[in-house]
Amino acid sequence: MSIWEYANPKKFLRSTERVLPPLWLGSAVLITGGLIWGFFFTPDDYRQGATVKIIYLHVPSALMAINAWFMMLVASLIWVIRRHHVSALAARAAAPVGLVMTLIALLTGAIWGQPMWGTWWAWDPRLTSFLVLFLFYLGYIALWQAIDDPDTAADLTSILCLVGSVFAVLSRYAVNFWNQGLHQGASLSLDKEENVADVFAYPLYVCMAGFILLFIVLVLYRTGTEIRARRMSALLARERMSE
Amino acid sequence: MMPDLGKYGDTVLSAYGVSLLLLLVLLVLTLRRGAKVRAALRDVEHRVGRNG
Amino acid sequence: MIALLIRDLQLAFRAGGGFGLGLAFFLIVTVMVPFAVGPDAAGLAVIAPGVLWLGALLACLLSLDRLLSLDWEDGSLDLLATAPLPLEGVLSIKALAHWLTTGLPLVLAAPVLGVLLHLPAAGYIWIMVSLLIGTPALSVIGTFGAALTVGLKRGGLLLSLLVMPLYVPTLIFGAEAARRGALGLAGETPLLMLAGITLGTIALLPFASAAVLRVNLR
Amino acid sequence: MIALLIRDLQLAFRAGGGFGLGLAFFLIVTVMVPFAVGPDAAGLAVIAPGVLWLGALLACLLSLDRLLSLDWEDGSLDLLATAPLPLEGVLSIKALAHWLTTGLPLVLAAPVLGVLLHLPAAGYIWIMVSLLIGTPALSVIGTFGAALTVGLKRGGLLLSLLVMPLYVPTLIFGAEAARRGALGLAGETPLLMLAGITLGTIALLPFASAAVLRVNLR
Amino acid sequence: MIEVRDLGVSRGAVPVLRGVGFSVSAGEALILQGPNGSGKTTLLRTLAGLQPPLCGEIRGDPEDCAYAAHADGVKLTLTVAENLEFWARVFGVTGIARALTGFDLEALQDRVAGGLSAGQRRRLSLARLMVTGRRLWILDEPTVSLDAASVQLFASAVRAHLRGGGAAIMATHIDLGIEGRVLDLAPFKARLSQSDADDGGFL
Amino acid sequence: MIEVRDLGVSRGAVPVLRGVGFSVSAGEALILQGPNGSGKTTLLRTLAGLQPPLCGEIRGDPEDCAYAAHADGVKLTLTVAENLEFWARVFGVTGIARALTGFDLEALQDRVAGGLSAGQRRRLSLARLMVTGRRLWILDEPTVSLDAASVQLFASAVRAHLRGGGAAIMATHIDLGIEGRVLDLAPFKARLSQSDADDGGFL
Ligand code: HEM
Ligand SMILES: Nc1ncnc2c1ncn2[C@@H]1O[C@H](COP(=O)(O)OP(=O)(O)OP(=O)(O)O)[C@@H](O)[C@H]1O
Ligand SMILES: Nc1ncnc2c1ncn2[C@@H]1O[C@H](COP(=O)(O)OP(=O)(O)OP(=O)(O)O)[C@@H](O)[C@H]1O
Ligand SMILES: [Mg+2]
Ligand SMILES: [Mg+2]
Repeated sequence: MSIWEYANPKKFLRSTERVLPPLWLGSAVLITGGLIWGFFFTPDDYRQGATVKIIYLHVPSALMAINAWFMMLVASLIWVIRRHHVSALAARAAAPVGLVMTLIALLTGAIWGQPMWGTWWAWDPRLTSFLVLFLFYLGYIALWQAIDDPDTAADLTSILCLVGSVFAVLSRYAVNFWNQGLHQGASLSLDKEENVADVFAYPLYVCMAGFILLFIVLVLYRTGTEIRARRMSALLARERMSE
Repeated sequence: MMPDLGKYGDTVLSAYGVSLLLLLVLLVLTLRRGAKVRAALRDVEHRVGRNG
Repeated sequence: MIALLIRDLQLAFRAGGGFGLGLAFFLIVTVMVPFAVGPDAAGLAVIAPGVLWLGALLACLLSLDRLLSLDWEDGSLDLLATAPLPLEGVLSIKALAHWLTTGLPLVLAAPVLGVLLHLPAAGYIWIMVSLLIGTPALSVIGTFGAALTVGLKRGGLLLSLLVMPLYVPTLIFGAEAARRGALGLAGETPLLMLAGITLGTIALLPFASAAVLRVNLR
Repeated sequence: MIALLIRDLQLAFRAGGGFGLGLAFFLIVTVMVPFAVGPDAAGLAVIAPGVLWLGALLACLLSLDRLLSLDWEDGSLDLLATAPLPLEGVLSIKALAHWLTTGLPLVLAAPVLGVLLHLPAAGYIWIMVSLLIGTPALSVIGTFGAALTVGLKRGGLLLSLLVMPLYVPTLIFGAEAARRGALGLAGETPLLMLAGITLGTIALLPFASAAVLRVNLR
Repeated sequence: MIEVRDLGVSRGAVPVLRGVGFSVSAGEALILQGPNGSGKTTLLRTLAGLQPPLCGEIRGDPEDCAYAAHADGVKLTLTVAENLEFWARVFGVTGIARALTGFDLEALQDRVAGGLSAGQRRRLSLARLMVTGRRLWILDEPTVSLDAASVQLFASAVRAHLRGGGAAIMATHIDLGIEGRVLDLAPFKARLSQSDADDGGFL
Repeated sequence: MIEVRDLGVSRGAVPVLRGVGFSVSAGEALILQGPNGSGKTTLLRTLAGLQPPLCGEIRGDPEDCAYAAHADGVKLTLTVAENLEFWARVFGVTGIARALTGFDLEALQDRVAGGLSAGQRRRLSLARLMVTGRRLWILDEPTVSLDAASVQLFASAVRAHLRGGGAAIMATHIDLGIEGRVLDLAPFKARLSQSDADDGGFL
């Protein structure tokens, strides 16, 4: 059976109806489990103290913030090429989730930065490109909301997503260039791998899995909602015609 | 039960608070809109089914 | 009268009504400043109050375009002018609706953006208070500008040009109060001046706006 | 094709056409900056290149609103779409006309405004060159944004919101080149990057703009 | 209800009509005709109080006029009912039911006005007249883009208004099926001005 | 010149017409009629190639159509002659004199279009058709706000176009005085959809 069959709205609704409950359960278990593990049962880091516990929210949300955009990009491509309505609606459904993930990453990062760097915010390339990503989400959502006709909105937003992705990558390089240019904030750069010892890593993996699952569940559920809304307006239109 | 967060208690707790709050808001909005649309669709389907 | 306020708010919140866009513009302008002037934190802190005020002013300015032109284009303004409401009242209500949908959100967002610009801790309360007192004047003055340019197609840029000089006193006193506050100095005097400007414009400018609009409607 | 360019320029120079408004906006924003951030000359000199770039960007942004909407409102765009011109060509020409009437004057005016902001002597040539290379990209990207929002009533603010994030790379490289130049450092690398962005957008973006406009016209 | 004597009107500082005179009393309809550019729109705007007359006088209460211009004055993001309710509240009238039935808009009342066709939108803008409570209707080409059935609706709405003691002045190029005096504006076209006072003395 | 078979058109994802079929050959005129909201505008936009059809086929060269919409497409700050010249150059036609005489615009040719009355502006937008050199005219309510004399001008312009081997499809509510086949769109109204394919399977 081809995956494209799920592009049929009814089929999509029927199959998600079945898989959603276990997914809800799974994401809830993983997230609460991971967070409890991380919050209660891991030691403090020798340098960062208790603040290291923030990592269990910060990293998974940052991960999903980027991947949500990536998913929207793929869905937009599918809409542009094959015009499956469900994929356009899925892109629409994912955007607010991605926005919230970005916001969580930004806020937890800012809160973390206060004790670690002594400032809420620095124009570090990584942080800055996250802010730019946030702006892209805002624009994308605003465009969906501004247009009444669903197909027109799907076409326009998907092209915006494609063009925006190119510019987002460009911005990433530009920002890198910009802040290294004056050699500022180098001491603030995020040190990868080094800090993350195994004790912290395992609960982190659980949380990451939980966030991924949560994203999937939310997008499936919200796509279902969008499909129902479309179906409703289609039915209403048909009712109008038969009058 | 509560682990000792040391001098970073406020920091960690506020980070958890903000994140969970945002997740909760997203969840509530999603579910509420879902329920609303579902109910509205059921109404419309019912009506359309009756009329034609 | 209250019906008009309700309708304007309703229109703003409907799809395409533009609520939140002013806020987003404010955010983006603020974010772009470091891209333009460089990421140095100390340097940003110095200009932060000024940038926030300028950003708020531009966000207000750009939303003025919709204030009367939409009603003009679809003919509602002609109909409102022949309705049993004084034109001064209509314009005051429109300014109020504009402030509620644009100015007030800016006031609330300013501290968040202050963080991005490394605004000194002492400055937060001052920037909020000065914006709270100053933005109503921006809406009222803007309504005057909108009434002046209402007959022109896509007069947005011209409107900006006309209104910006009128915004200068508000900007000076507002930014001065915020700047002094951020430096830990006393900012009461400019704040008082600002309040004076706001009260004065609210009391008097609607009459000028109505007069101008009457001319434009003929 | 050339007829369209001539008509667009003609329209811009006629009364109410908006030529010079972008320039005036640039002027006023620049003049307001000292009011907002304080008149200290040394401080202004540091931010001068950034302010000039930001001002130019905003002036471009605000004039985008007129780029397609006027033609859309009076129905000309429908007629142009059924005329024997490829839509990509029409949009490229419109971007060119926009650059000639908005971008180019900004380039010429920048040094004059540099004086007001105490721009260091070394910076003049750099700000002009970087604007000359960068503003075409602003016009082309802006045309894409205008095509996206053409069907919306008074979509100016939404247009800004959509276009500003796309302007980020151009702004960063442009302002960086100008800033380095003003400090007497070598600004060739960002300038090259800027040129790359400009060429890339000119070559590719009109296709996206045309696709989007076709969707909006149906 | 309204009496006009020796009225002159101008558009963009150019005199368009001169010496227009008529009177309309309760229960009467006046139909303005004239070729394109003869000044119908300009005259109606003057009567509605939107622009001052060039000379002459208008006797009548501008507070008693309801004006329907060429543009619809319909908010595209509000529904049909919301649009009418707003105007009803502005004019202090209660109940939009009569207006909805009068122009056969009940079926459309919950639709957003942006989704109406040209003619449906025009019906909405005419229905607005019925919630103004004003006695004198001033209408500029009211039946543009209406189909035959809708023109009939409009005609009967006007007739009901006249029977109820109202009056109407309307400009049109086509036959509306409403009985009323016809005033052709062609003879009143402003020619070379006789007096110097017209253009601030520049002539 | 154009042949349409089993055409369905939609507006905002809602099917409006279905099963429309006709053909128009050189020298013929087709007049579309139908009540408000029946889909005339939508059909004409589809024929002009501005929106894709929902189903069915259109045989004919979209490069051979000239479309005149409800909006005038007139630049208000250019003069009448400049407006026409622009379109003539876009369509690669030389000479606007015939268009000016055809719609009696010579006297107005140096006036700025913003200073024209509604009907004069309409005449200008119709004159544009004569400088396109296209053979099939697609006209949406062409005579809105024209007076009787201008309607005659328009009718004779269309007749001359037909005699010259052209064709025309127009939507209207009133009698244009042009002989041509009349097609009433009411019977083609899209009803309950039979297939699921309509709305991407949402029904
Ligand atoms: C507002 C500020 C911040 C933002 C926007 C931000 C953003 C990000 C992003 C985008 C990632 C990459 C996630 C991934 O690769 O999947 C990340 C990872 C990380 N961040 Fe932050 N961050 C911020 C502040 C901080 C602070 C203050 C710290 C701690 C001192 C921190 C520590 C980390 C760590 C340890 C990682 C994991 C790196 C890895 O192994 O991938 N972040 N953050
Ligand atoms: N904006 C304007 N500025 C200057 N003159 C104008 C303007 N609009 C119209 N005119 C001129 O004023 C005269 C009267 O115009 P008006 O719109 O009142 O005519 P009308 O009788 O309503 O015509 P129509 O039947 O075509 O609508 C016309 O000769 C016209 O050229
Ligand atoms: N923007 C829109 N979005 C959704 N539906 C629309 C829109 N505009 C029109 N419609 C609907 O599409 C149908 C066809 O409209 P269309 O404009 O083609 O009708 P028409 O025959 O031209 O009518 P009229 O004579 O009133 O101009 C109408 O029922 C209308 O309600
Ligand atoms: Mg008229
Ligand atoms: Mg129509």
